[in-house]
Amino acid sequence: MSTTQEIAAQIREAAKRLLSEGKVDCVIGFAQGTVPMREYPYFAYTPEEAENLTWSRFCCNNLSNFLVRRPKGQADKVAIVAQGCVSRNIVGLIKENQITREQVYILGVASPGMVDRNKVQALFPLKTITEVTEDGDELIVKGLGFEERVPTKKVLRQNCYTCVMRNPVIKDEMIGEESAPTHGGNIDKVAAPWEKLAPEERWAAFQETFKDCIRCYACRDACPLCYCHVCFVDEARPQWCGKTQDEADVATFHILRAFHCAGRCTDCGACESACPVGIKMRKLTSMIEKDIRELYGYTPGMDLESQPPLSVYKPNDPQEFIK
Amino acid sequence: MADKILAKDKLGEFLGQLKKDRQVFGPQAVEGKAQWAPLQAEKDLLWEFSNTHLSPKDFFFPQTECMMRFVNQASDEQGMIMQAEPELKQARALVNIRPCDAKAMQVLDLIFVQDQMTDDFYWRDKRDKTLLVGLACNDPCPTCFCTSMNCGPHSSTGLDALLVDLGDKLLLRTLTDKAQALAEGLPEAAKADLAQAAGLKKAAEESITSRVGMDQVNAREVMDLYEAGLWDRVQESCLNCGTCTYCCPTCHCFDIQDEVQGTIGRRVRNWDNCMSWLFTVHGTGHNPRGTKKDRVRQRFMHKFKYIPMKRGGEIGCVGCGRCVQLCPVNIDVRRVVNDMNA
Amino acid sequence: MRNTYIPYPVRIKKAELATEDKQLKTFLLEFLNPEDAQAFDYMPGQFAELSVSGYGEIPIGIASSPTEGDDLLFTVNKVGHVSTRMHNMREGDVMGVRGPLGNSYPLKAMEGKNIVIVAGGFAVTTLRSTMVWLLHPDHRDKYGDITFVYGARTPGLLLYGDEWRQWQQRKDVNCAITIDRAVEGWDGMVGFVPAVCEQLAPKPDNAVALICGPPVMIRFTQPVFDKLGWQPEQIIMSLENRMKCGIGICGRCNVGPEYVCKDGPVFTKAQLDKLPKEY
Amino acid sequence: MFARRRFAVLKDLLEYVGIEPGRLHFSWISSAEAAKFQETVLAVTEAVKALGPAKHMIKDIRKVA
Repeated sequence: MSTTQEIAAQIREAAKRLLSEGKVDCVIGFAQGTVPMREYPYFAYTPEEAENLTWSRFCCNNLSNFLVRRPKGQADKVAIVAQGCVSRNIVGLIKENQITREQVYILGVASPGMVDRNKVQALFPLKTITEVTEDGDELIVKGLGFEERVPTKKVLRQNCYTCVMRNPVIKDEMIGEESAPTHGGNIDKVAAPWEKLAPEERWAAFQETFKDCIRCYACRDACPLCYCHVCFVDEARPQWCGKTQDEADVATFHILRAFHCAGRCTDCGACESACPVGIKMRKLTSMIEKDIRELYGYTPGMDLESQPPLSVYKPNDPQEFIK
Repeated sequence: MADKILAKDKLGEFLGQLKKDRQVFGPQAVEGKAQWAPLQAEKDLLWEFSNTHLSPKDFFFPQTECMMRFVNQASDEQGMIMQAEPELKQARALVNIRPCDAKAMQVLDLIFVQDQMTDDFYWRDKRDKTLLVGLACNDPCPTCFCTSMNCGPHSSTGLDALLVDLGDKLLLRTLTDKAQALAEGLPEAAKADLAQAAGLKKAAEESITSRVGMDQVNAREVMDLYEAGLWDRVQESCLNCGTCTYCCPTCHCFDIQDEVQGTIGRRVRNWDNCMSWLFTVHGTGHNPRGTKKDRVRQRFMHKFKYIPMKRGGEIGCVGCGRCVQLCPVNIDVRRVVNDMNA
Repeated sequence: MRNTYIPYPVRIKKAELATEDKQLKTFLLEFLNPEDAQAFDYMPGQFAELSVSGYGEIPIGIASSPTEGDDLLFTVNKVGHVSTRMHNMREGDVMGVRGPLGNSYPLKAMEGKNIVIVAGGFAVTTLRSTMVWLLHPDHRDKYGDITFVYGARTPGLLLYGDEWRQWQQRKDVNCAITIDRAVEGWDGMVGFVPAVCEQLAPKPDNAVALICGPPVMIRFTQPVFDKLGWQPEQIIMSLENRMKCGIGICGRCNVGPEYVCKDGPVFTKAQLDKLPKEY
Repeated sequence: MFARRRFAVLKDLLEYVGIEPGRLHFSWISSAEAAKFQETVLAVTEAVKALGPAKHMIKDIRKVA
């Protein structure tokens, strides 16, 4: 397997080539962030700018998000660095008629599994981490007054352990080699964690999970599914959802947002990575996707052909609950 | 008043005195993060932490705050008349607030209380009734840039008292009349203590290597900065979420809404933010800040150009670095301001 | 310390549809407490937050003049939640008023000058206030020639007919009321406001112009004044932006460093030329 | 028929977060089925009454903030 540093070099080469040949106007990838474990979405318009592109286990944003929110008239043909989940979201955006396949040149890459910076921080409570670098299968974590090595596979994002497709499902060019499709985890074993709870315990678990929400909507804004110009939570007439910190208002937002993503979520984890207070909203979304798999046998974004599960029906769909 | 020495084994008495007629809050380790919480036991109070995860502005400007109430019955004329929500009943103290956050509250005073008409009842009530006991930073973070923002790791602006951790003891510097009583009966600091505190201050200031320049931002005209090319790049990765504004100790935008349930009603204000498309949209659909670029630019221009112009050079940023740490796409305010200053 | 977010209670003394399209309704509001009327000390150009419990607040320019007594006049366009509710309220209903807010037209600085007032459509409200104030016997002598140009699409969309018909009779006002297209029964002027301004060709010497109207009117009126030699310092405009607090805190109405609700809504064109066009 | 799929997911989601199943009912009723409509409304009312007042997703604006 290539290291992420090797992949990064190949991404830069491909980007320089595409830009200098005029094949694309812009390459969307990642550049190294100014704080540890936070690479950021970067837009390279020239071969020189392509030098800033990088690739690592700290690339936690879903870049397909930037395909739908681009200002009109800016860079019509773009290349994008896409691992498995991101490519599946691109498929979703094509199916939902947000973009066309021709608009986007996909630089496919196998996902190494991304690091959960909250997990790393939790290993060093209240300490200031100043630098984290990858060294093979380990992270070297440096901070004020300490330096330690941490096995990378201990601190990956939860969604990465149970990823069902690390390789891009569509691509124009593969960077590096394909990897094993999964990390070995079984999503059905860990999805929907509150199903194990008694019905009367579930609400408390739900409240506990979302209690720190500050309603910044980073989860929504980081999500490539949430491209509505005016989100239901912002609608004023009628106002579907109160704007306060009351638990009912917060719960309404999260339940409805999760529901709007039903049958579309690729479990990319961008929402959890974006959250400034560390909320695990996958406890909600993973249940819905599991339900969709069980009811309709569908996993979002795996191919361009299959029909989105909530836009079709079968005469024999389950309906025991309807009287 | 001369600086005093508070031995760490006398801390219980010190906090006890504070608690006598106040509710006391302090940074504590909650789920591995430094967070503000009511102080139950002395041992819970943190002394070694960079800063609290979120800012303490919500003590004065809660994210959701009821402003007034009414009886929701149009037929009852008196009922439809607004009644102000009662004032804060108990005084409070925030212990071990960092100097940057105290400075931020002072900056916000300039915005919430300007003159007879612009005198925010709710803000002022809570400010007047809250004592701020600061804890100087001896180990600033790599993301800190307070020294570039009219502030510093041992700054006392906005505080009622400042504590400096000298290891086995604390140096107590009282700064306002409100805090005088805290120093009563404590021994005066010796020359060596003062020298140690001065040394810690110097070392802390020197350890802050992030520099942000403001001279050109101050010198350039509004339209020159507004039309600068940098905004096209700054806005690109922005998600237009509210993280930076909600974690920021000086961001203060809000929305006001009425809520009714049957025969009761209230007017409530909630934090709002300039990143939101809805923030400025007119009833007609016209939006003066309709693009992401407009909104991203607004936030930085507001903090670093508009507020200094209007508030005698005070900056709408104290360099706490929270937005640098928490922005999901790493839009680094230090980089943006340095670009503005270029 | 007074809580400046709490509205003064007022009663709707009169509520009348003001235009044929039923979009505009004019409300005369009476303070429930005389001391509140005393405290509400305003000048033409200022606005207030009209407050309806359970619905919210909307910023509306004050159309009455302080020379007309304690009652306040507002004309409300039915566009949103609060304004729609107000259109359904009846005479006798109780609501709230918070203000006065913002700055006013610089009437003191305008003394001794010729005054040109240009209004288009619904934006005439605070200019009605200004006209009433200027024409009051205590004030008229302090100003030179007064020209009032006011246009709307149709006669039925012109506001404040009782007032401008009186002004048309006065010798000390040059009053030009115009509609966009000729219609039966209208024997007044016909033509767009910018064209009328061009005909009247007001001289810039020792003069001030107050211009309020829809963006399209402003866009075409501006060059007319430029051609006549008017300087940006002589042209005064009033801005509208979305507002909530009305007292310069909540952060949404600013145009550059200036808060429309507190530093405005009245600005000279010279000021606006140096600010972003965020309005 | 599309709605059937969406309701199936919604129902499971609400149960998953702890909203009692008896508070959410689905029924196919045509505009010609007045009697079924009446029966269903009665049945739903009974079921919800039996559960008592809702405990979750209740906002009380009387609370301080």
